[in-house]
Amino acid sequence: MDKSKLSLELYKKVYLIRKSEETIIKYYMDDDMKTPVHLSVGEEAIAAGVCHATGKDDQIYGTYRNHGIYLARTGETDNFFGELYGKKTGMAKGKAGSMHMFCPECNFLGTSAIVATCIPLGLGGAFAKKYKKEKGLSFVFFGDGALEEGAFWESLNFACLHKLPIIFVCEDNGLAIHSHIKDRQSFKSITDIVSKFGCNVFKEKSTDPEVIHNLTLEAIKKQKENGKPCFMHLKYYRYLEHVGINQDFKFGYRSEDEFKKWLKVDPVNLQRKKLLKIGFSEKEIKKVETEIDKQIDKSVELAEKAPFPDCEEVLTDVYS
Amino acid sequence: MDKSKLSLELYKKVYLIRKSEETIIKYYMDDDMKTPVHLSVGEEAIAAGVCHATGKDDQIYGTYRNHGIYLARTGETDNFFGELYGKKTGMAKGKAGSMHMFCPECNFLGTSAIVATCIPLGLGGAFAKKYKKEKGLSFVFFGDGALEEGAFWESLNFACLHKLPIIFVCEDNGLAIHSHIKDRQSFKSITDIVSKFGCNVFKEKSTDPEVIHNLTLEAIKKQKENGKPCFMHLKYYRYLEHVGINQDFKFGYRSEDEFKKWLKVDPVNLQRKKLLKIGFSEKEIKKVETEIDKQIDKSVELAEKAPFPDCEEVLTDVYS
Amino acid sequence: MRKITFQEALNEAMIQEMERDKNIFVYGLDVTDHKRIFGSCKNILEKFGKDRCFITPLSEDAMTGMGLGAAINGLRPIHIHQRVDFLVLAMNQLTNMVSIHRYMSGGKVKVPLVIRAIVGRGWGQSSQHSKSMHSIFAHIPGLKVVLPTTPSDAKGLLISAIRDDNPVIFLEHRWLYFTEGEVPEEPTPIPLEEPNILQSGDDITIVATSWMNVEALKAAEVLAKRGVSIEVVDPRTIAPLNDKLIIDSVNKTGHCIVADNDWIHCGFGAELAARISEKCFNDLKSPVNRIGFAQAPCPTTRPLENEFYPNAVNIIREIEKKLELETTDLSREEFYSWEKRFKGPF
Amino acid sequence: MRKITFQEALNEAMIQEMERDKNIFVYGLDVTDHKRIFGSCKNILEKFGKDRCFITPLSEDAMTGMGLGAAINGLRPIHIHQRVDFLVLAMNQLTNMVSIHRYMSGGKVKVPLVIRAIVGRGWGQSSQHSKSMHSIFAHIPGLKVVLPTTPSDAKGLLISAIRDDNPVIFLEHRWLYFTEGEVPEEPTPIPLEEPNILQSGDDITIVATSWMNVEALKAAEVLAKRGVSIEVVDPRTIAPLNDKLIIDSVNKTGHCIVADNDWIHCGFGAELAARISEKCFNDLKSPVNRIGFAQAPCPTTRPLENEFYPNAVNIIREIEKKLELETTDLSREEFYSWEKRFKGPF
Ligand SMILES: Cc1ncc(C[n+]2csc(CCOP(=O)(O)OP(=O)(O)O)c2C)c(N)n1
Ligand SMILES: Cc1ncc(C[n+]2csc(CCOP(=O)(O)OP(=O)(O)O)c2C)c(N)n1
Ligand SMILES: [Mg+2]
Ligand SMILES: [Mg+2]
Repeated sequence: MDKSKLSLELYKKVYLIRKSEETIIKYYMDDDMKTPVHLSVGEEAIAAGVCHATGKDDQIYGTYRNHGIYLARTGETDNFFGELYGKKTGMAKGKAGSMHMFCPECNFLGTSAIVATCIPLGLGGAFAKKYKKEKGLSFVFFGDGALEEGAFWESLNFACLHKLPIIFVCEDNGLAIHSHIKDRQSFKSITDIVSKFGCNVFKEKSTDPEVIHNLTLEAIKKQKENGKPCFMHLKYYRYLEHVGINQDFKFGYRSEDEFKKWLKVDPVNLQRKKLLKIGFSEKEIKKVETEIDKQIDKSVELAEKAPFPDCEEVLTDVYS
Repeated sequence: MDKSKLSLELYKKVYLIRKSEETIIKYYMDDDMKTPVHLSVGEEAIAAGVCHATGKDDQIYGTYRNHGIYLARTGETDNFFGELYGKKTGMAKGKAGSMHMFCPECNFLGTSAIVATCIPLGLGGAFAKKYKKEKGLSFVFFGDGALEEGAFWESLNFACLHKLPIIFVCEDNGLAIHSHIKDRQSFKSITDIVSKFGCNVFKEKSTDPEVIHNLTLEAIKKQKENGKPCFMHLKYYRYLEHVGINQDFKFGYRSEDEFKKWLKVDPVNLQRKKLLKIGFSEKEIKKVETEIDKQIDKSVELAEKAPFPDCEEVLTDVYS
Repeated sequence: MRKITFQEALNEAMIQEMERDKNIFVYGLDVTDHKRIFGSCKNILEKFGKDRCFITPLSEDAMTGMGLGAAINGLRPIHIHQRVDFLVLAMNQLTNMVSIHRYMSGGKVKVPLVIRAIVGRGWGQSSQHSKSMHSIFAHIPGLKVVLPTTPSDAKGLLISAIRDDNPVIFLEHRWLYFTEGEVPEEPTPIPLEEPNILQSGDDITIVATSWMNVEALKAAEVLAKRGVSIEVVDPRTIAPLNDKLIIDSVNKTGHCIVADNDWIHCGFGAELAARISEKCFNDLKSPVNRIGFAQAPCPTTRPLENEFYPNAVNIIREIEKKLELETTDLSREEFYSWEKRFKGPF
Repeated sequence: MRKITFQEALNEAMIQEMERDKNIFVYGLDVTDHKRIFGSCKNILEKFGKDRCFITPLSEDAMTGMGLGAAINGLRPIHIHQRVDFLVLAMNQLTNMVSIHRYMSGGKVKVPLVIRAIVGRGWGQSSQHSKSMHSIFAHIPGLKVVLPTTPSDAKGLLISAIRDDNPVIFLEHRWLYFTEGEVPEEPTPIPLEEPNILQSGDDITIVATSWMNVEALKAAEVLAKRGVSIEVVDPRTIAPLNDKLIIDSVNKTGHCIVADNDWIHCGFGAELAARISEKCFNDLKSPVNRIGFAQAPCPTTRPLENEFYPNAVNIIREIEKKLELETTDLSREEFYSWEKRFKGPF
């Protein structure tokens, strides 16, 4: 029953992410969440699969496209929606917004809207672990676009040189905003290259959260074995526009057909079907879903009602 | 006799470089050349071998360690010493100094004292060639240290993506100032990695200018054949301290024994012996050398006598 | 004269210049997608093809050096960034290469490179999508820095920037993209290094940059009804700065407020205040005051964003203090509100 | 009190602090080689081992972000650069990450990160090894910027910087490394955000930064013999700037010259001049004048280098003009000449 418990836990995570994003979509046009959102719809298997494999001592760093990993890691939605609504109850009192989700209590230590900037940050987290001889790994999430920034290559070299306890997680959706990877990158296989820096490499294009989860466990094991950093290259499909809540197939830079193919293996559906297959009843699943729905509804309500930060807050927290 | 002419030409180039550097060493303590020098002693085979293979339409970009390539490319020493002495007769009226040697007339288009900064510049030169459908290649020289800067990786990717007419020349002396490559780089073979970006790769550790020259011709040919950029990885030994005119074995960061091994295959000696072997007489060689000696002496004299730029020059050339 | 928007003006300038000179090309992230840099790159790909208009990898540093290399080889690159914040990735090339290359060559090369970047604001752009930092670029000798305010300036100054043989950093405020104004159809360059008197007045001079000119003009309009006559001067090119018109204006009015669209500390506003205080020493009737961003990173949530940015009301209150006027009742005035124009997300 | 050099003072501060707190580590290019960053890192490797003192690849950008990551995880990194010019490679991390991380976390994290960098000068350092650009860093909220002048400040301020929970950029002038002065043996922090009156006087205030204080003190010494009493004030920490002592001084003397070790346009000198002109408006008897680098990249050849840098003579001449004094005969004065100390090459 351990295996089926895992399946359920992963389903809870992908469902929480999907439902949270749908909730944002539902209310976004009310113009109360005044913060650019880069939604994780389509990416749930990676967020859930990887984060579920992390332990208390592990750290997480990411990009502006961080809702998935934030929710998978923390499970909480009160601060999350509080922050989206720009309220005092947000984890940064509204100062951060969608692009800078943050939760030190959960070792979720930094996300950023400048491409590739959190990679060095995660490097520093890994360095600190090694320096202090502490347990745990630093997980750094970034998109395929980050591979083009010098900071990535500098960080990769340093991590491998010092054998830092770090897992690079490249979430490759083949796009940087609207531009295709083939118009941006001259190399065919990033894992081939990265392995030559002395990194353990893993790649996968499954949308099955369990597959990603197992791969992550494998990566963690490998890291412990040989002390080398790991690089996970994970493909997925971005369902929506780069920033915002809409589909954008009408602009013609990518085809809806491709989307339809990926939709057939939608991570949330996939995992739900799996639950049914391994013996969960529709009712049991619904119950879990309803609980999550309620959690989110409550969080949204709280966020809506919560006060904004005081005006003086503009000048606090600049310095310690 | 074509082959022996080539040998002679290459000898002239390595001798010119060696002798010029020795001349700097000789006079440097007079404190008239007030400019930090990063000498090319030991590197002559690369400078001569590569530059001798370049044609009029080719362009050259480099680093602060540029004396070798400057002299090999231009053959001139008047502006060279003028610039070292900070005089009006320098190619930049003394504004540039040793670290910024420059000669647009010879398509020697930029050298810089910030590591890796001329790589993107050379990329732009190659881009301009492609854009204007002009003949020629852009040759960009840099040290092993530059491989650690993000700018290198960004440039490599762009060059390969756009199949630009560019030859990357990595002059690997295993050192960045006093630090060893193994303490800075996690990868074993840069050519293995670079080839995966879609670059033609070449590597060599010979100190024979003819070997380097032939390899360069091969690279140029290959570039013309498949349109891909080339990357040449060339090893050499830096005889002197990083900046300045002295030997520095006493500081213990590298062993004199290693130097002695390399000295056995000193590029200038090697080429000279070759000339003798293929039939040049000691006298013929001496004659060539004396001519170069005279050229250098004359240039030094001119430079010493030349006036400094006028004080108002400090504010000219900031804008066009 | 026909009216067009700021964004159309930028677009027209680029297209007309590219028609004139085939050495001009446009590149940067997103310049060919359907959004076309908020419309400013419309039709360029279609008209000039992908050799002259193309996207790049996410490599701001190398792409800037690439532009420099192309510029010294006879091309005239226009490099575009969706935000000024991305330009700091190229700070090494800008300060150590682009700005010095001509000087270090003893004047032998020219660097006709234009870098356009957009100053983001509002609706949660937050600290990484809202910086202007023009003083930082202006501090570096060898760079020219231009901040257009009106659609006419957008076109005329961009044409001049493109024709200039020096590196020009051209910073466009996101909100100005919506503004409309009269713009000549012909390509008519407006010389760099000439401030612009946006409105004449006698009682006080407001020297403002970029969006702050909109706020200053509004303040002037409101106070005009109360009989206060305000002169609004836009330096437009902040490096090198030709301050003659500014100094003349302050010598005339005797009072000056500097309203810079940036942080105050070590900002361009400091440069203005320092120059004006020195050069108008004998004619100043009150000290030069500065208005600018709160000295903090830009926060996301709206109430704090509102606090972060100065506006027409702040200017009005500052003028009242300065000229010892009564507090104006502003309850019936309508001020610019971005609720109307800019709902984000970007 | 025993006298030591500036460079020894820096070294002592680091060693004493590292003995106190094992979370402090030192990293950067060349920190472990035999030159030890002009001696300032002497014995650190030997005393604390290579885990706490190590060199890095040539990767300034990533290494800065690495420091930030380490800092928010409880370490206290000291990152060292041989030149400020190399720091611009990390401008993205500095402006987009290091400076905002605390704010964006709603105050939940601390960023105890020290970045030391050396301001090069002279003997052909040229345009890429001579920049200071402190106004650029000071412009960004969230960063602290410190420019020590005396050996005692070098030690006391560096200790405070290391103990500070904020990112501190600590800029050390190459030539100051040679200066000697009294420095307490005990680790004695000097609070950041307190200017220092280097010399008291009544007739005029010189506010100077870094090396320019040496020139200002020389000017004061020369003119003292002619009965002119000069107050020299060193702001030391330029961001955030506590200007009280400066304002008090100028209110007292009524005259002020700002001598900043940087370019004038949009420099820290502008900030000083703007503040002083505003806050001392009623007491200023003459406008605040600014002295700084020539507005050009730094040239290599000595005669142009001489033109590029301002010195004590420029300050003296400016004071004479201001106070309407006769031109002093300086033929018998001995001014600082770097022929004696700094022969290069680096
Ligand atoms: C340094 C930098 N350059 C440009 C941008 C603008 N930008 C925002 S997201 C993005 C695309 C990033 O693509 P990728 O890394 O693949 O992440 P994804 O959005 O696909 O998750 C770009 C170019 C930025 N934020 N930062
Ligand atoms: C961006 C940058 N970082 C640091 C330095 C200081 N520095 C000057 S030369 C050098 C070593 C470069 O080594 P390499 O690229 O191998 O060239 P080499 O001197 O061996 O020819 C360093 C670190 C610099 N000039 N630029
Ligand atoms: Mg992507
Ligand atoms: Mg080397």
